Amino acid sequence: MSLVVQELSLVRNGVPHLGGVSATFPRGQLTAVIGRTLAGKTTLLRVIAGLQAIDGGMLDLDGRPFGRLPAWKRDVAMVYQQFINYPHLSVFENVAFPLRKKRLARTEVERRVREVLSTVGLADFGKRRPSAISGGQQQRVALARALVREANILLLDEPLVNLDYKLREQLRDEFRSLFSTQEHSVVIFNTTDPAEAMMIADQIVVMHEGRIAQIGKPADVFEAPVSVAVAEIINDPPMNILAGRIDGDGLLLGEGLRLPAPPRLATLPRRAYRFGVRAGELAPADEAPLVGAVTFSEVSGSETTLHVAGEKGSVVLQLEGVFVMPPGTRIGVAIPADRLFVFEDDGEGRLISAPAAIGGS
Amino acid sequence: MMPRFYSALKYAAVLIWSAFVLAPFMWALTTSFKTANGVTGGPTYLPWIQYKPSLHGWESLFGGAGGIDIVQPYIDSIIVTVGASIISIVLGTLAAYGLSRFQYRAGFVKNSDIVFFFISQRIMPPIVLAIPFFLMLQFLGLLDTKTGLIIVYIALLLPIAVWIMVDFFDGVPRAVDEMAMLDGCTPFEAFFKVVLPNSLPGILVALMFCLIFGWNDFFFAFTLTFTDTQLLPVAIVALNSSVTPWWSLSASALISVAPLVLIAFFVERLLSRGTLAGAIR
Amino acid sequence: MARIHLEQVGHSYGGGTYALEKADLVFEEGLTYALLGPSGCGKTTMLNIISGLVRPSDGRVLVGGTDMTDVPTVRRNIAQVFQFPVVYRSKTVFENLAFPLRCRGWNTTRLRPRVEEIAELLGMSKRLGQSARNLTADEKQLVSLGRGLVREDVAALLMDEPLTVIDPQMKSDLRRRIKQANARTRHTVVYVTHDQNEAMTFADEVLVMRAGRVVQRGGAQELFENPRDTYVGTFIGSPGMNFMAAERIGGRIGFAGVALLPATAANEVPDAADLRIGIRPEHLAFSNDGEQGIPASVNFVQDQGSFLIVDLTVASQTIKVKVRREVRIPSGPARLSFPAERLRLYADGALLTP
Amino acid sequence: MDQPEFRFYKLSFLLPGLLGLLAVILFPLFFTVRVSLSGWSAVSPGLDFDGLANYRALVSDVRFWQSFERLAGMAVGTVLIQYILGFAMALLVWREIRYRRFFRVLFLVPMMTTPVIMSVIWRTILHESLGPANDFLGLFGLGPYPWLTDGSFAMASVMMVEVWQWTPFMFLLLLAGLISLPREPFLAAAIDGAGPVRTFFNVTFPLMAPVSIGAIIIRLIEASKIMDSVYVLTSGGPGTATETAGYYIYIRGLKDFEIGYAAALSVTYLVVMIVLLTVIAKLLVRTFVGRGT
Amino acid sequence: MKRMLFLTSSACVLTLALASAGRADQVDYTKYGDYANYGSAEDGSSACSYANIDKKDYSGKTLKVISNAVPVIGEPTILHAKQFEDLTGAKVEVVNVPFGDLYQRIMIPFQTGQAAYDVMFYGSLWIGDFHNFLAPVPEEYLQTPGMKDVTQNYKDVATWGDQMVQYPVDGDRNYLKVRADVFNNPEMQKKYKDETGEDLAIPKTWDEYNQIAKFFSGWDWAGDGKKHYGSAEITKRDDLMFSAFIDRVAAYAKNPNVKGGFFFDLKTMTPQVNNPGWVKGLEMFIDAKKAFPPGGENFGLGDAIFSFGGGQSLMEYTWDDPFIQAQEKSSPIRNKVEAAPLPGAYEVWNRDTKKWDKFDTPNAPPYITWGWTSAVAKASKNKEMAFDYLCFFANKPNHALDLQIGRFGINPYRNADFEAKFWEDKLGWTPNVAETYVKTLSGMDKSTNRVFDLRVPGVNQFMSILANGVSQAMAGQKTPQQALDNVAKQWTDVVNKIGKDKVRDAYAKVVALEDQGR
Repeated sequence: MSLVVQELSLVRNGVPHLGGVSATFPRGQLTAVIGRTLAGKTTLLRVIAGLQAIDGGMLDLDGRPFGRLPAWKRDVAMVYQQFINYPHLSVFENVAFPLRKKRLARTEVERRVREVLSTVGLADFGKRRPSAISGGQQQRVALARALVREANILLLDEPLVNLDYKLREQLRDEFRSLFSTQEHSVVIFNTTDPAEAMMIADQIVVMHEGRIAQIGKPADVFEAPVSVAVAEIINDPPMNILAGRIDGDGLLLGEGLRLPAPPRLATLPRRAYRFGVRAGELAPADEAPLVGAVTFSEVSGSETTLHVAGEKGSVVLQLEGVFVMPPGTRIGVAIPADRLFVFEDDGEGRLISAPAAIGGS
Repeated sequence: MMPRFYSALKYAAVLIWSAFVLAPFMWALTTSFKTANGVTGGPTYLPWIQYKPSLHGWESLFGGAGGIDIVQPYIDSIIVTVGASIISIVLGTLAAYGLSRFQYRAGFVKNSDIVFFFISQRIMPPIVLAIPFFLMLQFLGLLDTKTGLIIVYIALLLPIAVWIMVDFFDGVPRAVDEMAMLDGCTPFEAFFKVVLPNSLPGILVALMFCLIFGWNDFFFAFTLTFTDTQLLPVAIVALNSSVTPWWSLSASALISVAPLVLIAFFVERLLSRGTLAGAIR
Repeated sequence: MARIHLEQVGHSYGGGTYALEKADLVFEEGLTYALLGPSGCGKTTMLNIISGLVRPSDGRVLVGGTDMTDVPTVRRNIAQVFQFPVVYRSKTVFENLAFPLRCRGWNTTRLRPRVEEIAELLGMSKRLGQSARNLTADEKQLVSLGRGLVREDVAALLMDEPLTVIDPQMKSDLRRRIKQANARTRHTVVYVTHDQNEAMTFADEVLVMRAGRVVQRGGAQELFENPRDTYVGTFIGSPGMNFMAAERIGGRIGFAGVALLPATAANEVPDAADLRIGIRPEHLAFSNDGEQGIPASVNFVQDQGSFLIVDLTVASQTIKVKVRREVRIPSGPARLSFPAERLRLYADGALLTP
Repeated sequence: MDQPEFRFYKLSFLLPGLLGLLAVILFPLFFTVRVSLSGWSAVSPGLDFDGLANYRALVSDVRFWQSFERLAGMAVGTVLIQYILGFAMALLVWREIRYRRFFRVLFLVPMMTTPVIMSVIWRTILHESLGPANDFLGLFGLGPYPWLTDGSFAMASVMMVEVWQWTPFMFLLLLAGLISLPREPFLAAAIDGAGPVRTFFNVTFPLMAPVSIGAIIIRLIEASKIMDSVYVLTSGGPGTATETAGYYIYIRGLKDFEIGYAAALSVTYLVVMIVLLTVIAKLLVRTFVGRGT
Repeated sequence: MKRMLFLTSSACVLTLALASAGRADQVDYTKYGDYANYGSAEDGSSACSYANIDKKDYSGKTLKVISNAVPVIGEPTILHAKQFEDLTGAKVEVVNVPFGDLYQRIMIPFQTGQAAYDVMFYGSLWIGDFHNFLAPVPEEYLQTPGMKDVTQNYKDVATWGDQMVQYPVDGDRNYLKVRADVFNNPEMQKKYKDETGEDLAIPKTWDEYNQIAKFFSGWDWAGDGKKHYGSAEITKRDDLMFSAFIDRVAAYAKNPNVKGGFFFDLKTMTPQVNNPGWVKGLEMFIDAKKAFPPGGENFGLGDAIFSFGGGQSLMEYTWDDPFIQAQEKSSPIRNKVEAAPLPGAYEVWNRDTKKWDKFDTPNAPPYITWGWTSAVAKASKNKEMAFDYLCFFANKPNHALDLQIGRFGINPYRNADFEAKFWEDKLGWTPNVAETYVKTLSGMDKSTNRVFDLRVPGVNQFMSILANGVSQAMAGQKTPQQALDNVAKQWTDVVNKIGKDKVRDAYAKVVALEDQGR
């Protein structure tokens, strides 16, 4: 019981938008597709929806191919980045629109629309026009319209990206309960924000340059990103990647940063690698092999991200809490060697060794 | 000091242009109350003071002596203009929607070529088409009929409708129509249930342009009718002979202009609300 | 460069309710300020009052002690970066940066070093010869900024949500470049945003706004640790601060039957007041076995990657706890420790200073 | 949406309009080409076959080619003036002017009026002894001017009437364009210290480029059909001073009733116009927008 | 003979005038506008009288009529159409078209075989193009008293070969109109004598015309504080200018001693437009520019009417209309004008001898220019009704009314019309005005040296080429000789294109009229 896409490919004007994408999206689960802008996420959704022709590939749902069905027969619901609603219909009628299309009984339509509107917190807004409510509310209407259908496939294309910071956080928190009603649907959710993907997804698909880089459970992808690109995409701030090698004396990172090789890495062939370490696993330390100046400190809500440029390498570290660290402050950075990821030192940068998984849900 | 000077300059420019725009109307207004004597003695402007006003020019338009009856032409003009405009809008809107949303390809012909083909119809001077149209309508038995004129006007107005509506639809996000299709509408249903209700501003603008160009056409109305059907400009130009009754002509000019001046108010509303901006870019 | 003083400035559009309530505000010379709040809180109005695009209905705008209330934008010597990047499309990057100087009658020889210096600062040196039309959004935004920085007479640099249309992966880099450039030029900067991350990253001082009022101003740390009211507490931080209904337990204040704080501050407050204890999710911790703590039960855990957000119920109130990934989350019943120094007490939404 | 499932719908949208237009226009088009190969005239009606005789005659018809040059001058001239004036007026009533909406309506009115009819009114205004134009200028000790009887004046008069009639069209398109412009670039320019002139050339004008091109091209197309005003005001005179290509075709076709020859002129006219306008459109796009967009 | 005619017709008019004073059966025009002011005439008992037309029943039938723009000929067309409807129950649809487009509006349906109009009113000169499409006037209509009274000139104009295919409704000719008050003013006469050494008199030649016109140009000779000018002439290229030009040329190029064609040499079909007589005429035309009022270089007929009729110009020499305008009741120069024959020339080019022939009295051939005519289409399905309408249009009361209303453009063409008394009684003209008018008009009808329009196929093309050439010379783009040489060359081309024989056959009919001499 799932949506299967196989070898989807799409090239337009010489630019590959999709390069052989294959994946399975189980019903009743929420899959987050994460990737940078222009990685092919939106194209993938449009192909599934039937809004975009493909050069080749197969689409099937529960074993039945539907690639030849026109969009209006696919039973796919979609929520866009922009707050797209029918401007000429009231909120109520917007949500009722797909149901009326299905020729459901009037009372049934009423019931379901009211139910969904109250789920998204808009029970009192039924009579308003979309233009008369705030952006966040408009996006809730769009969500409600998608939810009310209980469609086979529910696609969400970065639905939160255009919302104010706090609203985004709030709506994100509600997602789990919102989608609890869609137990039979395939739900696919595009995002560029790893935290968002991790928090709400049952499965994560990482896309990079038109291809699928990794599919897996959120924790698995987080703990063992298969390549440098995935490691960067799934971490925010992106994982620190340092060129280096393993030799007889242990690890050599960046410009002469020496670390002892932990047992896990000591057995690896002695050659060049790329090493990765999460910003959150670096910590300031007085006695540290890497010393540098803070070039820039970002303070997010509750964390501080420090960009440190040292003679031996530049790293980004993330600290809990809020610190004001003026640029130029010199600090030492402790690099936990046992938390290092090791990747191939080539274009693709495949994962060779990941540190032990920790915690998680 | 300087801003005040600039502002004075600005108002001066606006007022001068206003005067230029208004001049023919004011002249026509005063002339419409003249008789031959008010005209032949050199320009006069003020009734009672410079000439003895008379309602002759106005009476002549409504069956009075020395004029033409413009009531029937008025009605005919409205029927033909509105009829042709509406059909053009319907066909033009559909075609424009297609051209805006789909990719057409036939040999080397692409969307932009089709749009150009539509617009290029406006390049043809009416004279080129007069006789062929005449023969065509003759063949169809539609000479001297409103239907015949409507058909011809469609050829004139459709390009305008397509031009405006393509621009308009290009500016409307596709997401709304896509969403309707995902909600189970065929492209037709999506168009009629969702796109159309939201395209009213564009359609109004296109309709307005069609009305203006249709209402003001003279040449086809002139060549393709005999006696049964007469449109307003043709009826009024019948006053422009070697001996022009300036008074009747002025009165009829003012009367023919009146309905479209109402459109000017309407256009301004669209304009000031920014609706036009979306439709013409 | 100068000190900006909004003296009893308030504004209402068309005489209705105040979009910006009357208040006295000072922006010191050379510092960076952020106006932070959701849409409609009045932050843009305030920015427009400073830039002169809006004439306040009340009060005076003093720049360096001079009354500028009625001086038009052009002569205020301010620079502004807008939400949507503005470049002169028909000009090269060099001419874009040179434009404000040309408007001031500088010739090419005089302005060239200055333009090159700013381009260098923004990392745009290689782009100088390019047409501005073909730049990416973030580069355009840098050019917009550059046009402000290139001027030597700028009293204040105003930025109105400049990162809105920038690709997510470019944001961090752009933030860094803007911040560095500002740090070097030391203009007075007023930065408007709804994103706490940007506000706290950029600003020496953040002004949190709500419904036309500045509810708190202070450094990032101050806002984070001592939110003046429950609104700021919720707005700042992700997730926002937890607020639990508090009760008086003997001479102390606590909840779920456990006394946590001395009641000194609360003594002044009437009994009827709505008392709440606030604590940041980051500051809560699970008690180790045997330690004291308030019993709680875990509802669910949200995995954010490096952090986990745990949703718990404590004495029928919902509380969020944010912990590092490596922390082991007990399943089912757990005990939470509330470090006293992190607890803040609020009465009717306002912080009670101990 | 270029999947096969859409084909039916895709064609259903386009074809009614396209086929309708083709049906109405194709017959006249082919018919004109056919007639141009015949010697149809008042004396010998009917479609005989004359080969390319008409086209051969046309090549050496100086009056036709001169009328073309004149048309080009007139069309480009009037459109340019209309553009400049229309832009100026649009800028003036764009914002910060009292009774803005009144002026907007007023400035739109001329395009709503029937050109033939208003040309007759203009003819009476420009009447050299009975019209108010000379009378008014006489107040300043100017004139009387031979508005319609001197070649250059007649040209100027026709152009003036065209400007009166169609500047509103430019005004409308340009004002609509101005109203849709974002505010920020103007604020930015003000903040950068640019005066009105600099702001216009660096902000307004570049931003208005696409609208300008569209408006100019549409107006050029319409202006090339300039006919009604010439017909009423000067009948192409004095001499051939205001005779445009269209008017010349009209004289040959419907006055002299040389249908065959007029058809050959028409076909030539169409080809030349389409080529010219396409080139102009390309040039405009290049100068206004620059390469690459 | 002349005197007899005068007596009988004046008696007739007198009785008419008396009868109309209070007779019950007078025609009532009140319903159709203010026409009743002009007084009506007795209905009479002709076949097309009100009484007889009233007996016909055409209800359910539609008559389609095309006519000139209102008011000239267009207005009477409408008026009589409404009456015809009321009398017969027919529906009459009238379309009015500006003169410039009348030709093509009639021609296109002809050529494409459409029975678009039953009745057409148009310029009589188009007979060469139209005759194939016109229904001959049936015998019974030729026998009506009105038709019988039409002067020979206008019967000739309506006839193609030996068939009358046009129904005469108007008689047009060009003649000279002058301001009698100026010519008769001793002060002006003295002034003129003092300055030129010659007596001031109504010009007999174009030389005199030009000289007087130039003398009276640019100053206030009327004493009303405005500038006045010498000559209003039709000079607008596409507005009948060719007629004015032919008026002027005829004196120099229509030699009574030369037969065989004025426009062409009938034998060779060589255009004559560039012979010295024509060139002289054009030079004089250009010379007269100095006497034009402002804008005079682009006057249409309407402008000429306003200019002379409004008192601005001293002289005018085309159709009746300026004279009628001047004589309107409200006119400032009413009864201050006089009509006279067109000026002539003492020297006339002889194309046979290639010499200028000298004459003792000026050679002043009248130009029987085109006027309004009407016809019924051959393709019409309602020919009887159509002719009834035309006959009714021209019946006695209607004709009497139409003649009185200047703007109708209907001028005398029946013998009975040349009665000074009619104009004095009906319109209050002074005897002098009426006398000169009637004398001038009837005199033209008696001339033996007449010029007719070039009534051949493609006449418009010939005239348009001619007008274009003249216009270029007037505008100074070409010299007169160059311009006319060019016209001649183009005429030859057109002749060859249409077919020499075809043109010759048609032109021969015109020449026959001119040469029969009478």
